[in-house]
Amino acid sequence: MRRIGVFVCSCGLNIAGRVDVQKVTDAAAGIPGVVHSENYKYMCSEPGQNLIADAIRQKRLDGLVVAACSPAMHELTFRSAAKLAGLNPYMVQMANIREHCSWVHRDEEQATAKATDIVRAAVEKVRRDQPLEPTRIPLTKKALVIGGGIAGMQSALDIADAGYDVVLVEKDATIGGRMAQLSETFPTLDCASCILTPKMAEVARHPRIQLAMCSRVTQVAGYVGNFTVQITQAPTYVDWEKCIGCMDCQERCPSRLPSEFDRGLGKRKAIGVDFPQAVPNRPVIKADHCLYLQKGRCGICEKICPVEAVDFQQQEKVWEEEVGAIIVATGFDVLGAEAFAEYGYGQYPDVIDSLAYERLNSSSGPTEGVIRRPSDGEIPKEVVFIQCAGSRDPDKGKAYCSKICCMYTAKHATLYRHKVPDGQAYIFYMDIRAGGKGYEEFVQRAVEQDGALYLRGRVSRVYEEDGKIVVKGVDTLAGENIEIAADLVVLASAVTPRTGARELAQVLKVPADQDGFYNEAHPKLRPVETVTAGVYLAGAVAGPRDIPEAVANASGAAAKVAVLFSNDELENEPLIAAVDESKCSGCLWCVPVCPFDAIEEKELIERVGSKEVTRPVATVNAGLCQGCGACSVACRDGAMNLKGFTNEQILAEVEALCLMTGSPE
Amino acid sequence: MSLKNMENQLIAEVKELLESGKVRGFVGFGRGYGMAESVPVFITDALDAEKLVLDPFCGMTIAKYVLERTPQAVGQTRRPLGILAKGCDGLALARLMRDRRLQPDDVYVVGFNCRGMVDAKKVRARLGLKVSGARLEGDQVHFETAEGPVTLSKDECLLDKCLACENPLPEDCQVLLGDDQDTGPVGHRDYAGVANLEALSPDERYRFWTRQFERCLRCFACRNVCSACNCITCSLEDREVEWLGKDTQLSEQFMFHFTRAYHVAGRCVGCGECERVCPVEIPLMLLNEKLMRDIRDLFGVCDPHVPRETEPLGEFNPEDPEGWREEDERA
Amino acid sequence: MTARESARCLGISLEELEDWQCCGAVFPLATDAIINLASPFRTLASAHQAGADLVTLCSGCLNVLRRTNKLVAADAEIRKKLEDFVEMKYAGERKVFHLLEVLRDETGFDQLQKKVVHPLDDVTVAPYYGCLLLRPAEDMAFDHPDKPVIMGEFLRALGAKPVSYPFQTECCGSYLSVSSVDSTRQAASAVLKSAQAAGAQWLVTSCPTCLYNLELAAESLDEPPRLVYFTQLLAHALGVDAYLEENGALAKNVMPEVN
Amino acid sequence: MKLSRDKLKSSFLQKVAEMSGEDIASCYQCGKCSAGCPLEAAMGILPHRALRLLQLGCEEEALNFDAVWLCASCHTCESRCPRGCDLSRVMEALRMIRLRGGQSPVHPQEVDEEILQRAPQQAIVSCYRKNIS
Repeated sequence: MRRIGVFVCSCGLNIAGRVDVQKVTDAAAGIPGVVHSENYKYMCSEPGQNLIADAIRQKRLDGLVVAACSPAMHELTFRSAAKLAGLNPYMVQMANIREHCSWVHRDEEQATAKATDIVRAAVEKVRRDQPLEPTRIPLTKKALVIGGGIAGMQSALDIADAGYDVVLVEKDATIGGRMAQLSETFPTLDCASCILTPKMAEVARHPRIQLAMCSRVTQVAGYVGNFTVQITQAPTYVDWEKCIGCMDCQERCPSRLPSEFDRGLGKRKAIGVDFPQAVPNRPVIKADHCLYLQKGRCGICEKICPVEAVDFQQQEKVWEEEVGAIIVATGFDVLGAEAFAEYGYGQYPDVIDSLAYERLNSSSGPTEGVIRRPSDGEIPKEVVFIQCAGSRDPDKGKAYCSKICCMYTAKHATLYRHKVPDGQAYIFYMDIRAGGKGYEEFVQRAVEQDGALYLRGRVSRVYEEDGKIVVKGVDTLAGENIEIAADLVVLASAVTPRTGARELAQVLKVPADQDGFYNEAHPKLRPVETVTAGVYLAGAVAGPRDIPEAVANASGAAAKVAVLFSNDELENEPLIAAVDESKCSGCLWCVPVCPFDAIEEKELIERVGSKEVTRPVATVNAGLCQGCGACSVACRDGAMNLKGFTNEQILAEVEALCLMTGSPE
Repeated sequence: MSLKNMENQLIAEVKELLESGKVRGFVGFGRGYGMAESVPVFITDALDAEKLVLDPFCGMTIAKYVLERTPQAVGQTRRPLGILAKGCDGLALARLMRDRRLQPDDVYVVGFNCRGMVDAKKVRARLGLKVSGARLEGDQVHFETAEGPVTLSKDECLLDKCLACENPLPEDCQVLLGDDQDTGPVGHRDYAGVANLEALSPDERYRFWTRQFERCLRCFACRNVCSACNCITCSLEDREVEWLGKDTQLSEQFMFHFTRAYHVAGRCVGCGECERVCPVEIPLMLLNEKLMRDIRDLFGVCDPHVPRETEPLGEFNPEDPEGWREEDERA
Repeated sequence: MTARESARCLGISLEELEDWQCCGAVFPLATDAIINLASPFRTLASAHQAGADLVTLCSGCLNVLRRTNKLVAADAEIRKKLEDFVEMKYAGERKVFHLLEVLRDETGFDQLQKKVVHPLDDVTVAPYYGCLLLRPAEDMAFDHPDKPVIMGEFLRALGAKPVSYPFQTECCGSYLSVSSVDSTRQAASAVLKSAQAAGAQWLVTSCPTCLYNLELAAESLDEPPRLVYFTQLLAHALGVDAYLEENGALAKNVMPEVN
Repeated sequence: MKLSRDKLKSSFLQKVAEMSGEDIASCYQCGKCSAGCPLEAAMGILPHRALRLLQLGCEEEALNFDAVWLCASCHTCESRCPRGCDLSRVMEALRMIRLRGGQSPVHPQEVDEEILQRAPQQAIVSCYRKNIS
């Protein structure tokens, strides 16, 4: 017979305000098998935990029910306390009388009765709990970082500096990501390149970082500590081993195309780099625009290359890497503002998005840092910035706030005034969200010192008239409609996940929200983890982030990886599914319902009469199983059970609840 | 081709199969105790092939008989067992294979294009006569009775499952008897019973099912005959976990029938055997059809009774929205 | 008249609905103003009885009928009330088209082009959509609410040169021309000026109220674009107007001369 | 202006919400409706103010908001609104409440004869429907 202790927490007034904790404690004492029952104001506090430890020792308890909050909150706390006192941590059961009871009920008598029933059910479960031991699995101390922007680079550097190898996969030909496109950064206005390019160089020469450029992660198998990752590298048509980066090829290439890096404002060559500071400083051929690859003519680059590095025959390359942890840092895109025809984006060349404006500002950009409008190269004297272009717009755009636009728009207006002192910047805004350190001051400086005129309201129409871009908006503070004949209009388009982020989420088995941003394991307490163990998030993949946040995030994720790698073996959560092979009929309906691909078929050899026969049964991969229980629900013959939550235990709980002895008449 | 001709072809075929050792045995129908009744037979001797019959009374779905005689079950070498299969047997065999209780080479299927089978109960009720034989012709069935020939329309005398049958020809047969002309559906599943049931108020429905389940003897015949109920150990007889109490309280009766229905939900092939074998005539197909229709409507599966590789209730899809979407709630 | 003859010329058979009545001119926006739906409902139900879909030549009618049709199909409660009131059964079975849609989807603008006998040789025409054809976009599903193309394509088929100008989807002031002439004049002038600035010689519309409002505004402008109804252009291009003239049709139907 | 719970939960607000079918609280006063309104100049007060007055529970002010008579139901506001709120329906609700209360800005006998002669039927019918109870 189990010796069970019940510990009822008042949680200050959180529970005691609605539930008569003493009554619950007394009722618990009467349940068969309960040899100890007490309550305390804060069971999770140190004195509270000591009460539990003392009781375990003195009363030789071998099962605990802690009637308190949600297991998500403190199950780990009480398991650790039990373990310290010598009890198997899996002999602890939380009875959630806070979220499930005191917080959602008004009537004290009924709430008390319900709390008692919840405790009774938990006792019945603990009575059937079995001590569980974690299994141990080896791990590969090498990390994969997906995305070579500022977040990915930071993660890679931190992990590499901690002494572990990193594979950094980047889809483009250079690392640097979005930040490489920026001119200056808020709120300090230091130049993005000045702080980014040294980091890029550091990543490139770090002996523990292996770069996989022009590459994508196409398959992921395995589980935390033991992932097998397939990487697919697109052909660059240049042998980077041979190439010395002289860029003669770029110089001589006759084919030009709009530069994606410059948001279409400038041109690039069919062979070459995105920008002069690219890392690695190696050219690629854009196959769609290469005269040789398209029409079989030209081939100048091949002829003039001093080291014969051009290789038109190069093929896609696919290889596998074994890694123990994965950090996703795929960053963001901006919403195609074409959805907002009223802003004239795509229709008028002088309506551009904010990334394009960054390129206009950049000294390595198409105008070498002079603000010129795209249509005729004139210096614009009246510039209108439209914030929330697609953000906070559930009807046609995105419901969420893109978070970074308020700040970069203030920066844009400031930089504009610095470069065009006699120009005027107008900013249509909804609310200014400047919550970071020095942010509010920065916005105020844009208003007071740099003369940005903030207009509180949205723009409804943008159209061309007499060579000007007419912007019709409103200033709701004045209660007046506003019309501005502008030279340039800049849209702060909504931040969205990178194209392809959803597909990658499926490959990684990480859930994403409706907008395609990846979900954190817990939005507050586990912001850089995902529900898939061993997969971490850094930067804008989980939502709009500015640079300091993305970097902090990236270091956080790297720290999680370093902690993981500090173990020589991994302890596996024992609360996983297990198959009773004698009952398993081998239908394997559990396989397709498993979100983690943790169930496989195995051949079971059995004796029937005098003969040996084989039959298929299910088997659970302990490394992959996350204990979600979907398989045990799909299993008709009851062969699949989740340890710690067996069918028998759950039925016992249900039965205890059905008695409803705690209920008032 | 008439059933009589197919019967001759069947006998010749089975004789050859057994003589050549291609099959270990054969499951088909033989003459029953009364004249208008054919019962399953299992033969292993080529000489017994003559005992096989194929007439309008071979309505039972016999696929599950194979299960107890698979190589796994009897510990024998992998030599297939022959079976005579109508459309519903074909679906039942597919069910067993999808549930991996049967390998394709465990069976040797002799199929035929079934144009519907006679419901002996309906005939008795309608004619009240001793029927000695029957012949299908178009939409009609001609009976030989002690008082001379009588003709009924198919609607009046076929099994319910045949009137709802859209898959009369078994797929994946090794041999097909007759020629496969006129392979269109015999009937159509219109879920009329489900609609009637849904027209009742929740209270009326509760009373209806109470009246039905009260009668249950918990004989398990419905489970035993069902090709979708094919677990090695039935969870309802689990000794460690008492899913189902042994007493005959109404709540336990409900528990039994709901569990049965949910365990076959999305997997029922609509053969109607459960209802046919029920000694107290509980309309179990009504429950099965309700779930079938819901699966059809909720998951957009047009033929929920046909086993398929990925089943709507047996799949994890990361695209599934978390929680309910507004549209779902409205629908 | 112009439309019917043009349609005949294109092989579309249009039948005038017997005993037709006004659609009510505006779609009632208050959720409880069901009575105002009775008249469009009756029109739709009559068309259903006659076994035909409805074609309108007017943006306003299209707006009212199409929205009523959608509402009736979607809202059983309102449908029941209307059915009881009008004593006709109708559940949104029929479709409501604008003639432009019929020309685009049934005839095809390329086929229309082949039938043109008097091409509007390179006259620059400003298509004017206004509100009712396009908005609310979800109900009307007529064309892109901000970047519509159908009239431009129509004009091109007739040999004209459509001009693009920012005010093509702005409101002309609508029925305010009866109660508040000045505000209409202002709104309609903005449209005309915008078309004028884009170099339009003519401006084409598909709504009588728009036409009227624009005519009012044109009075106070120097050399405003000529205002025409789209069916007039159609009839002229197809050479139907000569026929109409012979049959003593109204002078109003006849095309203005090109400047 | 004094605010109170009673004011913010009045039956009048309920009525406007029901008649318009729109969620008044969804408006965050970005003014995009006003910025695009083709008749805003004639209205004098920007139309988004109507929603604000309702959010503040100002029954009297909302019912004196004469810009409602100048709304042409052109739905430009609706097509621009990021919150999917149809201001023209709210305008109609306010208009209907006033019409049903016996107010009418237009009197058939006072309409200019010349307008009645020239204007198309459609315009006249529409105007009467919107402005006469």
